[in-house]
Amino acid sequence: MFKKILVANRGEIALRVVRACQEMGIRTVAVYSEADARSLHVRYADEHVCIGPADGALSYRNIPGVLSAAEVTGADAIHPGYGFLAENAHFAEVCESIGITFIGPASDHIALLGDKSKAREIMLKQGIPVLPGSDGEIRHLDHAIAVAEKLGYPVIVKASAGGGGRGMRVVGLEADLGKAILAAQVEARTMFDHDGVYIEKYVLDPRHVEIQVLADERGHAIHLGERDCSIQRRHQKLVEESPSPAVDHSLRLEMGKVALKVVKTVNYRNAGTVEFLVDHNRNFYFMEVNPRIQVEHPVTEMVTGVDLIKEQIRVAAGLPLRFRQKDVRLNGHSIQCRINAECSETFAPSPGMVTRFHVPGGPGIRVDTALEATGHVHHQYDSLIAKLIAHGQDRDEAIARALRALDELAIEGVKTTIPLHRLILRDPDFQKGRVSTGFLDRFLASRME
Amino acid sequence: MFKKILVANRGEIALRVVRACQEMGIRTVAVYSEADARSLHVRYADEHVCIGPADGALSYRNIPGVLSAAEVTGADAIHPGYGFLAENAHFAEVCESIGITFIGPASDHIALLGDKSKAREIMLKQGIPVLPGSDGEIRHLDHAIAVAEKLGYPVIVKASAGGGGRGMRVVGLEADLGKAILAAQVEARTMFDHDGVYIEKYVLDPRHVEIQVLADERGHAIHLGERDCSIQRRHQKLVEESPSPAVDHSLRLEMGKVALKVVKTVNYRNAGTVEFLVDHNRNFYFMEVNPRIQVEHPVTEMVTGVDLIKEQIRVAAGLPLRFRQKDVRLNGHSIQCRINAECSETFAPSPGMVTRFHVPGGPGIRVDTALEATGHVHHQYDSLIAKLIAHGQDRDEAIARALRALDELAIEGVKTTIPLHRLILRDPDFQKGRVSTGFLDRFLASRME
Amino acid sequence: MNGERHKDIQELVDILTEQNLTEIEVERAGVRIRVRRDASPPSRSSRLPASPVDSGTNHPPEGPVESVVEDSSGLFTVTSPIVGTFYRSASPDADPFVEEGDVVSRGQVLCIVEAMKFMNEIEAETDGRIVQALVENGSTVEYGQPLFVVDPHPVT
Amino acid sequence: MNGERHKDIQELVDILTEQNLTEIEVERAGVRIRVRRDASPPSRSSRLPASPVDSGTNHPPEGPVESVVEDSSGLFTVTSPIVGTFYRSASPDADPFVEEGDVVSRGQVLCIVEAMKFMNEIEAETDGRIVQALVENGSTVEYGQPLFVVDPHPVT
Repeated sequence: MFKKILVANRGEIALRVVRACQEMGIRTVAVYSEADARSLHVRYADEHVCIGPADGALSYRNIPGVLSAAEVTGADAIHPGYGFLAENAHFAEVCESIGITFIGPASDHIALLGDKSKAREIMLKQGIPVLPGSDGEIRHLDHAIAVAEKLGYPVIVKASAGGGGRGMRVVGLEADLGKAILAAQVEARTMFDHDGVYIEKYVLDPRHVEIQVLADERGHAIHLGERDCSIQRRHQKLVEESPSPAVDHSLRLEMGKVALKVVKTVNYRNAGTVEFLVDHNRNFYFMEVNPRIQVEHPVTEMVTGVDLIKEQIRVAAGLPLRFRQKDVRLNGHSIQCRINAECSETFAPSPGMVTRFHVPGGPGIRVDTALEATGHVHHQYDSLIAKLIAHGQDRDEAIARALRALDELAIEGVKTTIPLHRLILRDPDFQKGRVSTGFLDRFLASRME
Repeated sequence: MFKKILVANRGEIALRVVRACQEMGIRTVAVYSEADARSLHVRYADEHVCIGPADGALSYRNIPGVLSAAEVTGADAIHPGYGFLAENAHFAEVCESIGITFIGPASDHIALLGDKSKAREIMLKQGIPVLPGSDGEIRHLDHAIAVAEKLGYPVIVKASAGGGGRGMRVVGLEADLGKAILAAQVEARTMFDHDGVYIEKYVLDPRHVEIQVLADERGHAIHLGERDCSIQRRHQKLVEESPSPAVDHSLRLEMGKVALKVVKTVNYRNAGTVEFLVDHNRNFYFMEVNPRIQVEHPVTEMVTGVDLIKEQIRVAAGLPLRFRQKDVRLNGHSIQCRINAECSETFAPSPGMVTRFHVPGGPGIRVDTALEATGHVHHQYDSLIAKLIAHGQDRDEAIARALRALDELAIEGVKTTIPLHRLILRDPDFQKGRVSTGFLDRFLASRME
Repeated sequence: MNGERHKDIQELVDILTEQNLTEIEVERAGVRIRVRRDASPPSRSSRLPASPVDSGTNHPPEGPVESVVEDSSGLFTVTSPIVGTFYRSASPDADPFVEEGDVVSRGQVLCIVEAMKFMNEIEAETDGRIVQALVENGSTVEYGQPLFVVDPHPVT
Repeated sequence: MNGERHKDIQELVDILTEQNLTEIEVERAGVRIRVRRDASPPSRSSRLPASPVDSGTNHPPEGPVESVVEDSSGLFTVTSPIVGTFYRSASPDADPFVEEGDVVSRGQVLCIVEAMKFMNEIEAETDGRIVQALVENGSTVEYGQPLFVVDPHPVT
């Protein structure tokens, strides 16, 4: 097992990793930017090294800085969390080359899975259900027009290197296709330095359902059920839950089987998420693999009892998985609300000084946050400031507990999405589990009227 | 179901009940003393009524005050929590007589089980294993001497009306017997207004293991496994866990069967706890029934997923239990640390103003507290200010999480037992599960050296 | 700065905290000490009851109250010693025990608070004049709730 | 400001911080001291790392630092732009690049910080005299850690 793990992240996920290490008896090194000098992840870690100024590009994304910190502190592994360097294949490769374990998949897996178009092709060949679309990247407009015509509109143009909703355009008419491709290419070139795009059939109002997988170095892989992340705004998830109200036991078996086939196809290891779209007829389509721990991982932890960060560390250290598929049992239901420092109406970020912070407690409530009674929300970083996770014997109890806890959660000084979460969780359609990726837009539009 | 429940308590248990009611959609009425005007249980409740001054005898134990508050607010049930009026048979009887549901057992059960000597006799007749002892109360010294001689020293003298370690004396020699009986009688008369005592064989260094039971009005009863509460100081529990490291599946089956027999013998209803002593040879002896929810109930909730307060309310409303014995599954392990506002060395109470309060979060951690970032710990009330409950896949993980969370838990302004909890949970004997009711005294003595 | 001064300030800070003040200024023998705190007092939860209590018991809980309180103006407040229903007269048809402006003497019944079917007579604890009756007939009152304002030294 | 006064203020600041105040004013014998803070800085955790870092990287994190910082005394501090190992000379046998008291000119190499096998030469950003060398040879330095104090206007 590792002696010392450097946590190359900040905020709640850095704290999450530090906590897991403490519980495993592994020493931790926090790296931090000058803006985070007093952050909890720094104070809770055994050691801490300042690696740069507030700008994340010069600190948390600063590869030489992170690696120097690992070197001078003698860390033997690095946990990247999510975001920042988590899906940077180059970083993972440098770690491998200097003998520091990158806690995640191998660098070539990150590179492979980062190319969405290529990953889609590989899965297609293996008989994994994917949405009908172009055969690889679009070569020219005529090619695109031909593909789209065959698929039937609407179609979606996607950047091969995209992610998180960036570099995507839905096209309803042939006349708009050229413009959409150009826009997606410009966005992809700017953000991902690669402007290849591909086209897929656009599914109207699907659910976003993803399967959590875990694979060890020996090729043993299991899945831990699904998460329903259909409550999204501009592809940013806001509420996640497990199990999905739309997935029953037989569909779970089927999707789990396909997810494990995806894992096997690329010989994936460590924790990962296989994302699917599920349509109204219970058809599901492979979208992509997220080769990292995800923001919404706690809902899976709550229903399975498995500590995913600890399993990531164990697997990265070469240990075999401790359980088999049949040992995985889903108990009850869990819902996570992402509390962002944003105006709950305009979604404008709301950085600033927190003047009061009271977290709820009691049965079935878990809060993952790096905030304190007095603390700053910095404008340089992601607006996620707390994850409120509720668990109950069933979905109704989980919702009731989440609502009760949202009422108790008090954050003053910055605006938050708490009011919006309250409204969503009280919405009759949400309460009946009738949600899709279009839910939130419709919900917000109906509130504007 | 009830429309409105009055919570006749304060602090964390009042908050616990308010939360359960909110999750069930039941309105709540908080009663409070003047000292608690700004307490969380008051602010979180739908309605609140001041019923007296800080002195608990004039407020939370003030039966006319509590009942007037129920009357003027139109509450149809009262939850007594633990302590204060929870085991007051007269209060339960008055509630019954005026048509307000007392959420707990019937008043005659409280009265019956409050008489420890009589309860012991009844169980003995039903073949429930009890410790050998006197046949009813001691009539005179010669009687006591004869009983003790037959049992063999050491013996323990107990007040029939006693509880919580009051009115008990261990006697090692015949010469000390008379003095011990007198002392126990004086204590019992002062505290319980009844000076009857009885004698039992004294078990050296046993474990305190108790079985949580739930019974509905139709006589259907289940048990929810055991709690090990052997870490005690002067009969005050400090650390509790479930399952017990000393109880395996077969012993659990056996003890559960006996606990349900106890329930059936007195036709008990609602939630209750059957307390046993377990000796080194896995023999177990009935001690008493606690006819109320207990401070340590969360560890049972963590491993069973059952919300005991909600079940109390459901059963009191006449609803049948929702599950059978075979539906009860124990998942993982849970440990609770009672954080008291006391010096962790002298155990002197430490009331005062809390100047900083930071609660831990993350996976497997639950905190039940009515404290806030700024709040008072009042000298008039119990020193319990927070319950830190950890859950893990196994006992080791539960301990590791509890320790991690104890390090994060920050309470400034008053002294707390946090340092002591850290030491106990790091103790090698504790970590191996080798504990008994003598553990803490030996542990404290060894630290004094 | 000497320990004496430190102790002085600590005392002021304690007072500030206990009394929930924002500023104290003390000047003495050429020494002036001012202590200020801007932080708002422990604010109420953002989750105060959404709807006021139907039964009227929901006046917000404030600091402790005494059964009889003298305020800075020299007036006394008679407060309820119990929770119950407040009546200004012995029966629906009867006249109120007292009206505003009435002069009362110690021991005189001012009102009744009914709790658990018991009629509790609330008596004046001092001679004086009723300046104000604070509670409507038939309302619910809590422990410590002000019922009447009494001027013990009325200008006659 | 003399040391005495400084101590006084430090004490006031400590009280301010501890008690989370915004302002303290003390006047005595013609001296008036007022200490004010408009927004309380987030207090440190009571749970600072139990044992200091073995590698010496554990100087407590303070507020932001610039690569070159001018303090109120007119002196400059040269800080490390990267995380790494600090060397005062080009090789173990060589003389230090600079000694305390040396006059240096802008662009002159002051030390090396090795990171990931790269030797990063840290140069003087201004002419001046080395007042103090703050870090031991071979120590680990973090981003922003002060390395040298430089007087840009030495009295010659």
